[in-house]
Amino acid sequence: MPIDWEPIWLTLRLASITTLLLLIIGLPLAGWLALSRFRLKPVVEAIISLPLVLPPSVVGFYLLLAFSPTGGLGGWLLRTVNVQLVFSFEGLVVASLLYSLPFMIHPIQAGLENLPASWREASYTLGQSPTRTLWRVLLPNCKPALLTGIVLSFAHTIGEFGLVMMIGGNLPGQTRVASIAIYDEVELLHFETAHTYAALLLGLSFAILLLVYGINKRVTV
Amino acid sequence: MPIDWEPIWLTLRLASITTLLLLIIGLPLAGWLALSRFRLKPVVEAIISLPLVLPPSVVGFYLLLAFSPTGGLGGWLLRTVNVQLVFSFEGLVVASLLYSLPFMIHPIQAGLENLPASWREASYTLGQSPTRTLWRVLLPNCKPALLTGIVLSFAHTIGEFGLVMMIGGNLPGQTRVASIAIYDEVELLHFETAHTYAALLLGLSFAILLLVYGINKRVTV
Amino acid sequence: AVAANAQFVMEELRNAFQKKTGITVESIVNSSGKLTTQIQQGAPYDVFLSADMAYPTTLHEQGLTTAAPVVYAYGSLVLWTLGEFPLSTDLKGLLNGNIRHVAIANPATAPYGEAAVSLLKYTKLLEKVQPKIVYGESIAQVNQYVLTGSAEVGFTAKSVVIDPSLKGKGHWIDLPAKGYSPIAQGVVILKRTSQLKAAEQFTAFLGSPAARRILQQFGYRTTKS
Amino acid sequence: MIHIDITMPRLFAEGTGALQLQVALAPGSLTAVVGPSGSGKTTLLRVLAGLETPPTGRIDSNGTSWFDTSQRINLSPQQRSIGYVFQDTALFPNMSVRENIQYAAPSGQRQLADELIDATGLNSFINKKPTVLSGGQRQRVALARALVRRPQLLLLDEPFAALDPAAAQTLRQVLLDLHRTWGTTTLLVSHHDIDVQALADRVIRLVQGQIQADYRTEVGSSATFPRERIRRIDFEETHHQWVIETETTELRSTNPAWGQLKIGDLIEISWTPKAL
Amino acid sequence: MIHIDITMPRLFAEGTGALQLQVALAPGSLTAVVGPSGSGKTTLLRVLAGLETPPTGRIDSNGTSWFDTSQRINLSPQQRSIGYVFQDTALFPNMSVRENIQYAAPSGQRQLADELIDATGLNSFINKKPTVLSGGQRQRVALARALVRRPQLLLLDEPFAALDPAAAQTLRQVLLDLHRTWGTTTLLVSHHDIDVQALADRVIRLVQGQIQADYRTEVGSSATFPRERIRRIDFEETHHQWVIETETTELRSTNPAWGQLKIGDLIEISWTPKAL
Ligand SMILES: Nc1ncnc2c1ncn2[C@@H]1O[C@H](COP(=O)(O)OP(=O)(O)OP(=O)(O)O)[C@@H](O)[C@H]1O
Ligand SMILES: Nc1ncnc2c1ncn2[C@@H]1O[C@H](COP(=O)(O)OP(=O)(O)OP(=O)(O)O)[C@@H](O)[C@H]1O
Ligand SMILES: [Mg+2]
Ligand SMILES: [Mg+2]
Repeated sequence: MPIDWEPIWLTLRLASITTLLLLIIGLPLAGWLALSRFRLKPVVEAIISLPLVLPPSVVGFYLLLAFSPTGGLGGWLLRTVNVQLVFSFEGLVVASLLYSLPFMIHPIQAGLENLPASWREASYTLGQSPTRTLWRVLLPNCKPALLTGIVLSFAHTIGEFGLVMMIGGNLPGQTRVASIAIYDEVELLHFETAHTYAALLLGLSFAILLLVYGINKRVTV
Repeated sequence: MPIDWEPIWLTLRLASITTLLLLIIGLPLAGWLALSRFRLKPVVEAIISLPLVLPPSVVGFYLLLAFSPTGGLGGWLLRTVNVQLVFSFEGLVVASLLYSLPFMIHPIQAGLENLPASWREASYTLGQSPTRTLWRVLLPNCKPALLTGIVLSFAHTIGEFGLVMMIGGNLPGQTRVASIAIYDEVELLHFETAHTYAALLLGLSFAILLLVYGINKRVTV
Repeated sequence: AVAANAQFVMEELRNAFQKKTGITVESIVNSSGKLTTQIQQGAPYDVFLSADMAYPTTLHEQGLTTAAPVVYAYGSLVLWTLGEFPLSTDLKGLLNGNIRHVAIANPATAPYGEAAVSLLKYTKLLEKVQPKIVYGESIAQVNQYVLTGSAEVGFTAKSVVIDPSLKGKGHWIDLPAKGYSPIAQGVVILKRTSQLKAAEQFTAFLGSPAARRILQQFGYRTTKS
Repeated sequence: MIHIDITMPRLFAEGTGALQLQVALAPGSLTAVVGPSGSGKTTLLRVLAGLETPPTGRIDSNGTSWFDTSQRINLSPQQRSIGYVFQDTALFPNMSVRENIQYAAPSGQRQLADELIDATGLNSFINKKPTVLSGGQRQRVALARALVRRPQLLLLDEPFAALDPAAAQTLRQVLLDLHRTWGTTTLLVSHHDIDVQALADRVIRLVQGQIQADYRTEVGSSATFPRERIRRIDFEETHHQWVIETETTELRSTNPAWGQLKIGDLIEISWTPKAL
Repeated sequence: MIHIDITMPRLFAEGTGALQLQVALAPGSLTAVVGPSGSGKTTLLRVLAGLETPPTGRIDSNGTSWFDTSQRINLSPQQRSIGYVFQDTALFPNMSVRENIQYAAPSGQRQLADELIDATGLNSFINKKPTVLSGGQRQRVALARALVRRPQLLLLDEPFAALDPAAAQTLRQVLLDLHRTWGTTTLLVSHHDIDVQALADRVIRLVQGQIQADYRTEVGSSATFPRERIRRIDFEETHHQWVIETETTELRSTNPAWGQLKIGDLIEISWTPKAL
């Protein structure tokens, strides 16, 4: 049986882009949460974790409501920037971002909070802004936490399926990622094909994770 | 419309038990990963994250194969301890454990790795075993990381659905957790009921998370 | 165990059956494929109402059922929209430029999707409509696409659109049964059942006039044409 | 002129109390803060740096208000032109020695960074990470780092504690030279009389958060007694005393401990004023 | 008797080299290790504690082999009956002072923990967390904690560096008393001659990882010159010299710096042997 590689590449692309964007969004947000003494911080922390407690397909349903061209946000986006979030790769990225956010934020925030206060203080007394302190001093010193954030986000995005299925519409080459392809094969009781896909996905992911952990070990030792 | 509270309690029970068991399994495992200098550590680390990269329903499918009474493991369990893991609450717990394991392990391991080496060394020179060092010195000093592990595992177990649906079989009072109940209502296009369930689940989870974060703030300040 | 598309009618059938026999029925809803896998692994279900014949036939061939599957109804396909688009049975309306997305169930896994595709082929519109098609995991997801406005039109089951809770939500038309083969809904009793008698009573009930009336109310046909 | 007038509640060894002081530091002065462990020396530095906020008080540097509870002014540490050498050095583990020092250097000031590396004897280590440095090496990096921005006020928390006498002497000289060149107002926390001798022109003694003594010393190194080698050592039987001679000093003592000394040994005399 | 014979490659200020030494420590002895910053003092303590593993060598304590590369013996730190006071104290932030000290106390030895808390003057702080302690207070907790298990070998890395002279003196006395009572073999890294004077019966001087000098001093405190108050201070015009008199000593010097001293000031004389 010939293997369709497209869903696998699509998945890796989705996971890479999502993880990258999550890093860009997540690092400042985690930094802010770790450094600020804002009184309502526990509320923000709780809100970030909330999407997790709903089943992905239900979150997908609500996103569908929000993103659909007749919905407020979706209509506005369509009119102003001509971006359509339902049934498109962009939509998958946005949905994955939202859903994987806690996996990026929480580990990094925890890592930052565990660093000795004197590093931050030393950087401040050296006239450096909290932002520069975050990038140059604090984040580079919590590599294990960063790694955790990256690995969890990446892996979780690869495996995410309910959400992607709902928002994406299973379009080959656009939104038909590997998790959906496997799912379809299982539904069809084509277990052989499903096994092959699963093995491929596992193998690739294992290789990527091993690489990441291996590099991490090299860097930190 | 009367609300069926059973799925919600079932969910909270499942999430609490899973989180508790994950703590019991996860703390020593994370400690071992953080402290040992085992050469194949990256392999173990990668393996722990692997279940994540498969769609939950597919993991569920493989677990079904493994747990089913006709399968090797399932049959053995049934014969020796008379426990049946498919279509039972116990099965859900085992499946959730497996799937949420990385959310517990990774943050805690990262937290431990970020602690100053001298604490561990000081404890060793005081004649204390690695185990006692872990429990009395290291873990109490990475509370933010512990919190992250607990919150991510708990929230993720509440929202998990594909796996639970596959392994659990949607049996009321036994395996019909809230995520499945909401899913069913959405599928039935009973949006009102779905909204109510979702709001309830969100509200409860929000309260729990807020409590956790609030307490954490109290404790660490 | 009930396939996702039959869940609306199932509630009604369940009530009627219970009134008649006093036996309570618990329905477990999931996709036909997943239910089939679960049954293969020993799920504790008694009767399986599938959305097609293929899955129950597979189960029968594996010796997991008491008898070959019986058709208890035929589903029929409708075209549904929430917008103002004119719908016609020749499906030409789908070419309207304001229609960006046409939702159908995954033809590989869902019989209603398969039917929709064969209808599109029959009307020779498949190639032109293809770029607009989005696939739902099942009929249920197609319904959600249509209801949220994500897809302007969708092919769904008649049983869905005539559900009272959806009254007044958009409009729909019946599609001619010429272009697709009616969607046979099979039922089987599972060998592992502990309540063989009740199960048999229930399958018998499905063929009774009372059940047929309910099925027809929900847009099913009880004969092939 | 730096005016300080603060009250900061703290728990001291003797019970709850407050760090409470009014001090004016002359421009270019080098003031030593001495006092027993836990008397509030580090707290004072932290308050000046803006790392702790006292409930009431005022800090004013050359006419700029850094902190004033009555006017609700509280400049951040970044806005206060300070250099701070932490008691635990607080070096950044991810950066090499050079990077630690250059981290805060204004882009035009690379040369100063290099000079400081030279002056602190860190040349062989510029590319090493702080974790492989010895305690004393770390302290030197911290000092160089704090000086690289030419702060208005330099705060030093026991910078010589982890240095051996020779290294400390070198560093004291660096500090003194830099201090003379730029006239940075400096506050030095130290336990060691020799630092006070060699560096400070004023000594403030804190006890339980209060100033117990505040006096001027002769400026700088002229006040120290250089180490000198013993040229002669004899026991004078008549007076039962040891006679020790160095280049500038003759010493006679009945303390038998002097018997251990040999010609060529170095002696060093330090002193503590009566008031302390 | 503790026999040490190790080689451990390290980078020193002067380039790559190795910590290389052969030493035998007599039971109950108190040996001071001195030497410039980065000379390998901390590394030596870490190797003895089992926190670093040299590529070749042998450590043997009272007949028990702790480490022997030829026999592939390498006891873990836990198995080595040691007490270690880290240069950075390494107190556990989650535990109060009392808990830090009791953490390692054998269950029957609560009393010893309490005695140590008394002796180190930590009574007012027993329920405080280390983060709110001053540097000196922390150092005292670390010392008490290391002593609570009555180790065979006590390793001290600059335990007095952060203490003011009075507190250091108190603690030195505690240490000396404990050392006399139990005769724990002790290795003390220090930069301060006064520690060496007051405590050590032997001094090993490391330079670039090699023993540069190794000599005995008179045992214990008899070897120190006590601080003494100035009783008389005069300038003798004839010889152009200052004459200073204390209880045991008379000092004559042409150094003009003496002019600053007043009657009642304390003076203290420390010395460094020629060999260093
Ligand atoms: N964050 C804090 N909260 C409350 N009390 C504190 C805090 N930090 C320090 N203290 C207390 O304030 C007092 C002064 O501490 P400080 O660190 O200023 O002393 P110090 O003079 O620097 O001592 P040392 O010479 O030992 O470093 C101490 O008794 C200490 O217990
Ligand atoms: N983990 C390490 N790996 C490699 N080299 C190291 C490591 N730790 C220390 N060194 C180097 O070994 C040398 C000896 O360091 P050590 O800490 O033993 O010095 P020290 O005598 O204790 O100095 P100080 O008095 O300043 O504390 C130093 O030059 C240091 O750079
Ligand atoms: Mg201090
Ligand atoms: Mg050292």
